[in-house]
Amino acid sequence: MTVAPSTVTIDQLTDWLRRFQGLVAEHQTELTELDSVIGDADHGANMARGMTAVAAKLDAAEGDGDGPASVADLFKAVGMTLVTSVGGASGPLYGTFFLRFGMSAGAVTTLDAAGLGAALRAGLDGIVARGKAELGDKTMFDAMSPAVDAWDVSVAAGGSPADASAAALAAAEVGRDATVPLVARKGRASYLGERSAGHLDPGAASTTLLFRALADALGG
Amino acid sequence: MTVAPSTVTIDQLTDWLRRFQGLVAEHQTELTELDSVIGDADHGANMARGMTAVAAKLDAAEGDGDGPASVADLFKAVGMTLVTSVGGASGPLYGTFFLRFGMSAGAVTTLDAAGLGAALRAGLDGIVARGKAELGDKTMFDAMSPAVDAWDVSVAAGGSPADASAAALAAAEVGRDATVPLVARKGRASYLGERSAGHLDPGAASTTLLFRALADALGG
Amino acid sequence: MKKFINDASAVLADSLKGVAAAHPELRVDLENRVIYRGEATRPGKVALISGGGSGHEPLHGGFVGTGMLDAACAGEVFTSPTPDQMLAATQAVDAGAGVLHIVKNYTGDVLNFEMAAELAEAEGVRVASVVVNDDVAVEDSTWTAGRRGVGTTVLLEKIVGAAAEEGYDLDAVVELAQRVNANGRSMGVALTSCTVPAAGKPTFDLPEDEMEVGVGIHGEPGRHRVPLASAKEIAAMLVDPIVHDFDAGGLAIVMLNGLGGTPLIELYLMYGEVVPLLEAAGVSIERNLVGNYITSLDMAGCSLTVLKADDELLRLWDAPVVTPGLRWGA
Amino acid sequence: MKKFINDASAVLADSLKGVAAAHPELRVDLENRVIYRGEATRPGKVALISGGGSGHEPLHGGFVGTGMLDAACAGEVFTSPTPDQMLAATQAVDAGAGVLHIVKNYTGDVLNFEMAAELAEAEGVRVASVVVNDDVAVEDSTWTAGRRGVGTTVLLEKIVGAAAEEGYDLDAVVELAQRVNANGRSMGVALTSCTVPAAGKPTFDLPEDEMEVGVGIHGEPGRHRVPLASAKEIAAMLVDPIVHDFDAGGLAIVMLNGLGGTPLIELYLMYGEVVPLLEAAGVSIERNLVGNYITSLDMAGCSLTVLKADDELLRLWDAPVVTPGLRWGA
Ligand SMILES: Nc1ncnc2c1ncn2[C@@H]1O[C@H](COP(=O)(O)OP(=O)(O)O)[C@@H](O)[C@H]1O
Ligand SMILES: Nc1ncnc2c1ncn2[C@@H]1O[C@H](COP(=O)(O)OP(=O)(O)O)[C@@H](O)[C@H]1O
Ligand SMILES: [Mg+2]
Ligand SMILES: [Mg+2]
Ligand SMILES: [Mg+2]
Ligand SMILES: [Mg+2]
Repeated sequence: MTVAPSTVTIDQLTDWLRRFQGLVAEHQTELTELDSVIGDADHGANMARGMTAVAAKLDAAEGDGDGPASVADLFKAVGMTLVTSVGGASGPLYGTFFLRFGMSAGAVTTLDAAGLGAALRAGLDGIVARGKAELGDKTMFDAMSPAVDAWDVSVAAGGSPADASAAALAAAEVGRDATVPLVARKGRASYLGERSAGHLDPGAASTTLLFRALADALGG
Repeated sequence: MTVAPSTVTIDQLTDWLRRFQGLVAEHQTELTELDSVIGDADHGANMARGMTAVAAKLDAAEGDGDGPASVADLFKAVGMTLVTSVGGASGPLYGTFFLRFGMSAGAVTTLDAAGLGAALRAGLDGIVARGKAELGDKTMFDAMSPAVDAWDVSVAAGGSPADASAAALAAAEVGRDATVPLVARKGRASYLGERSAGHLDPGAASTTLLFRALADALGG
Repeated sequence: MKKFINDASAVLADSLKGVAAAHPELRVDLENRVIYRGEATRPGKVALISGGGSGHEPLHGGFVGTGMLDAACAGEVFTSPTPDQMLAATQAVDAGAGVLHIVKNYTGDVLNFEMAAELAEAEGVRVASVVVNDDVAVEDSTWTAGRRGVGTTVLLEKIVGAAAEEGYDLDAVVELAQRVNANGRSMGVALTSCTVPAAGKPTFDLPEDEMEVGVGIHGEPGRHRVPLASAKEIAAMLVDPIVHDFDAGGLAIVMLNGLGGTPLIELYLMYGEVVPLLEAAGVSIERNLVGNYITSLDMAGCSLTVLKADDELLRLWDAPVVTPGLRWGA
Repeated sequence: MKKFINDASAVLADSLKGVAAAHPELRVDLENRVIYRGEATRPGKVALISGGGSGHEPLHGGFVGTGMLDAACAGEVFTSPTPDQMLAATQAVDAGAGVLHIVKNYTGDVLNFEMAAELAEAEGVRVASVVVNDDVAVEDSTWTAGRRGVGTTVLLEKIVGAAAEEGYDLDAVVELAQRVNANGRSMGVALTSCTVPAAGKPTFDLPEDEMEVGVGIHGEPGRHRVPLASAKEIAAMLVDPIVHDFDAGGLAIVMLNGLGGTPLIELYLMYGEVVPLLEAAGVSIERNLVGNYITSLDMAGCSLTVLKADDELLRLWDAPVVTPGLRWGA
C-alpha cells in the first residue's frame, strides 16, 4: 500500500482546471438542457466559453515557458478570465470563487489538505458574499457547501487530499441531487415558483463537475 | 319523356347564384388549399366572402318583398357586390363577369339558351378585357372558355339550357384538369415558374363550381 | 395556428381598431378600412395613396403621415383592397392637384386599382398610377404577370412622399415614382412559411434543413428550395441576383428587411453580411434601413432591396417623415 | 434551428458588425462589445449606460443616442455582459457628472454591474445604479431573486435619458429612475418558445393548443401553462395581474411589446384589446408604443407595460430622441 501524498502541487491544481474544462466541454449540452428547463438555456455555453478561455490562458502561459509563479497568481488569472469572459450569474460567481481561492492560498506553490480546504471555503464564502444563497435555495451552493464541509471532515479525520476530494465529490453529488425537489429561491429558476420543483439545478451540476475534476486530479 | 324548358327564368338564375354560394362554402378549404400550393392561400376565403355577401344581398332583397326587376339589375348587384367585397384578382374578375353578364342579358326576366350563352360569353370577354388571360395561361379562363364554347355548340345543335349547362360543366371540368401540367403565365402562380406545373389552378376550380351550380340550377 | 386573434375572419377589422387606438394622430375609417393622416391634404399638394392586402405591416398603413402617404387602403390578409375603398380614399385626399396610386404589381392589386382609377376619373379626380415591380426572383417576367412589387415600395413611398410634400406636381411625382421603381431591385428568402389566419395552417411545409429562395411577401413558395445555408451564403443568394440584374454600382439606398418572424439580431447579422458583397459590386451605400418594413405575416425570412440613388433621391430620403413606421427630422 | 447565422458561437460578434455598418452615427467597439453614441458625452451631462444579454434587440444598443443611452454593453445571447465591458463603457462616457447604470433585475446582470461599479468607483468615477424589477408575473418575490426587469426598462431609458439630456444631476437622475421603476408594471405571454442559437433547439416545447402565461424575456417558461386563448382573453391575462398589483388609475404610458416572432398586425390587434380593459381600470393612456422593443429572440408572444405618468414624465417622454429604435422630435 502506497501512502497518498499529503501535499497538492501547483501542477495538480493546473490539472484540476484542465480536467474541469474537459468535463464542462463533455457535459456542455447536458448543462444547457438543465438550464432550458428552469432557466434560459445558456449554462453549458457560459461555462464552456469561460473554461475554454481559461485553458487558452494556461496554454499561453505554458507556451511562454513560465508557468504561474504561485497558486495565488494562477487562480487570480483564472478568476479574472471567468469574470471577463462568462457574464451571466455563473461568471461572477465562479470568478469570485477562484479569486478568493487564490487569495486564501497565497504566494505558495503547494498546499496541504487543510490549506486547500481553507481555499475552497474562502471560494465558497465568496460565492455567498456575491450571491447571498442559502442552503436549499436550489443553486450551485447546494452542491458546493456540503462538498467543502465533507472536505473538512475528511481532513480532520486524517484524510489525504485524495481522500478529501473523494468525500467532497460524493457530497457534491448528494447535494446536487437534493436540488431536484426544491422550489428555487435564487437565480432565474425562482421566477418559475412551484414549476421549478422536480428539476436539477444546472449550477449544482457544474459545481459537481468541478469536484469530480478535483477528485480526478488528486486521485480521489 | 318531358321536353326540357327552353327558357331560363330569373328565379332559376337566382337559384344558380345560391347554389354557387353553397358550393363555394362547401369547397372553401379545398380552394384555399389549391391556392396554398401555387398562390397565397386565400382563394377559398375570397370566394366565400364574396358569395356570402351576394347571398346576403339576395336575402335582403327577398326580405323586402321585391326581387330584382330584371336580369340586368340582378347581375349588376351581384357584380358590384363581388367587386366591393372580394378584392384580390378574383374580385374584379368574377365581378366583371357578372356585370357584363347582366349588361348582355338586359332588362328581361327570362333568357333563352342563346341569350344565356351570349351573356356567358360577354362575361367571359369581360374577364379577358380585365385580366388578358389566354388559353393555357393556367387561370380560370382555361375552365370558363371551353365551358362557354361547349354551351354554344350544344345550343347550336338544338340543346336545351339543361343540355347546354351539362355540356358546359363537362367542358369546364376538362379545362380545369388540363391546368394541372401547365406552367402559369398569369396570376401569382406565374411567380413560381416551372414550380407551378403539376398543380391545379384554384380559379379554374372555382369556375368549375360556377358551371356545376348552373347545371344543378337548370337540371343539366 | 398560434396567433393573437379572436376570429380568423375578423383579424383585419380587429387590428385596425388597435391602429386607431395607438395612433390618435391618424384617422382610421374602420368602415372603409382606410387609414388617413389626421389633417386634410394641404391645398395644391399631390396626394399619395397606396394599399394592398394586409399582413405586410407596417406597410402601408404605417407609412401614412407627413412626408409619406396621405392614405392607405387595407385589404383582407394577402388580398387586394377593393375599388370602392380606393375610390373613397382617392376622393377624400384629393386637394386639387391629383392623386398618385402606388400599386404593387399583383394581378389583384392592379385590377382593383385600375377600376378605382376609372371610377375616380369619372368623378373628376386626376389620378395617376405607378406599378412597383422590383422583385428579381421573378425571372421569366415577359410573358407572365411580371415581377412582384416588394421592398422598393417602401423606399418609393418615402421618396415620392417627400417630393409631394415639397410641391412636385403630379407629372413630376409620376416621373419620379417611375424612376425610383426603375432603379430598385429586391430579392427575398424564407426560412419558414407564414400562416394565413383564414387558412389556419402554414401555406407550405419546409423541412428543418431547407429554405426557400426567391420568395415574395405572400407566403408563396419561392423559385427554388435549397438546403439551409449560412448567413454568408444566403447573403450571396440575395446580392447576386440583384447585381446581375442591373448595374448596381454607384450611390444607393439599401434596405435589409425582415419578413415578420425574424428578430432584429439576425437582420443586423444579415446586413453585416450583405454590405461587403454590395461594396464589392461597386455599390456605395449612402443610406440604409434594417428592420421589419414590408412583411409577410409571421414568416421567418428577409429581403434585400437596392435602390440606385442620386442627389435628388438622397435629399428626398433625408426630408422629414412622421409616420408610425418611419420617422425622422421632426 | 432556422436562423440567419454563420456559427452559433459568433452570433453576437457578427450581429454587432451589422449594427456598426447600419449605424455610422454610432460608434461600435467590436472588441469590448459596447455601442456608443457617435459624439462624446457633453461635459457636465450625467451619462447613462445599460446592457444585458443579447437577443432583446432593439434593447439596449438600439436605444443609444441623443435623449437616451450613452452606451450599451452587449452580452452573449441571454447572458449578462461582463464587468470589464461595463467598466470600459463607464470610463468612456463619464463626463464628470457621474454615470447611471440601468440594470435589469437578473442575478447575472446585478452581479456583473455590481463588480463593474466597484471597479469604476475605484477608478474615481461616480456611479449610481437603478435595478428595474417590474414583472408582475413573478409573484413570490420577497424571498427570491425578486421580480425580473422587463418592459419598463425601455420607458425608463427614454425618460431618464431625456432628463440627463436636460441637465438633471446624478441624484436627480437616480431619483427619477427609481420613480419610473416604482411606477411601472409588466406582464408577458408566449405562444412559442424561442431558440437560443447555442442551444440549437427551442428552450421549451409548447403544444399547438397551449400557451405560457407570465414569461420573461429569456425564453424561460412562464408561471402557468394554459390552453391557447383568444386575443380578448389574453388581453385580460395581461391587464388583470397589472391592475391588481398596483393602483393603475390615472395618466399612463402604455407599451404593447412584441417578443420577436409576432408580427405587427397581431400586436395592433392585441393593443386594441387591452385598451378598453385598461380604460375600465381607470387608466388614461396618454402615450403608447406598439411594436418590438424588448424581445426574446424569435419568441412569438407579447408583453404589456403600464407606466403611471405625471406631467414631468410626459414632458420627458415627448422630448427629442434619436436612436435606431426610438426616434422623434429631431
Ligand atoms: N444568487 C446565487 N447564488 C449562487 N448561485 C446562483 C445564484 N443565482 C444563480 N446561481 C446559479 O447560477 C446558475 C445559472 O448560471 P447561468 O445559467 O450560467 O447564468 P444565468 O442564470 O445568468 O443564465 C444556477 O443554476 C444557479 O446554480
Ligand atoms: N390575369 C388573369 N386572368 C384570369 N384569371 C386570373 C388572372 N390572374 C389570376 N387569375 C385567377 O385568379 C385566381 C386567384 O384568385 P385569388 O386567389 O382569389 O386572388 P389572388 O391571386 O389575388 O390571391 C387564380 O387561380 C387564377 O385562376
Ligand atoms: Mg442560464
Ligand atoms: Mg390567392
Ligand atoms: Mg390574395
Ligand atoms: Mg443567462
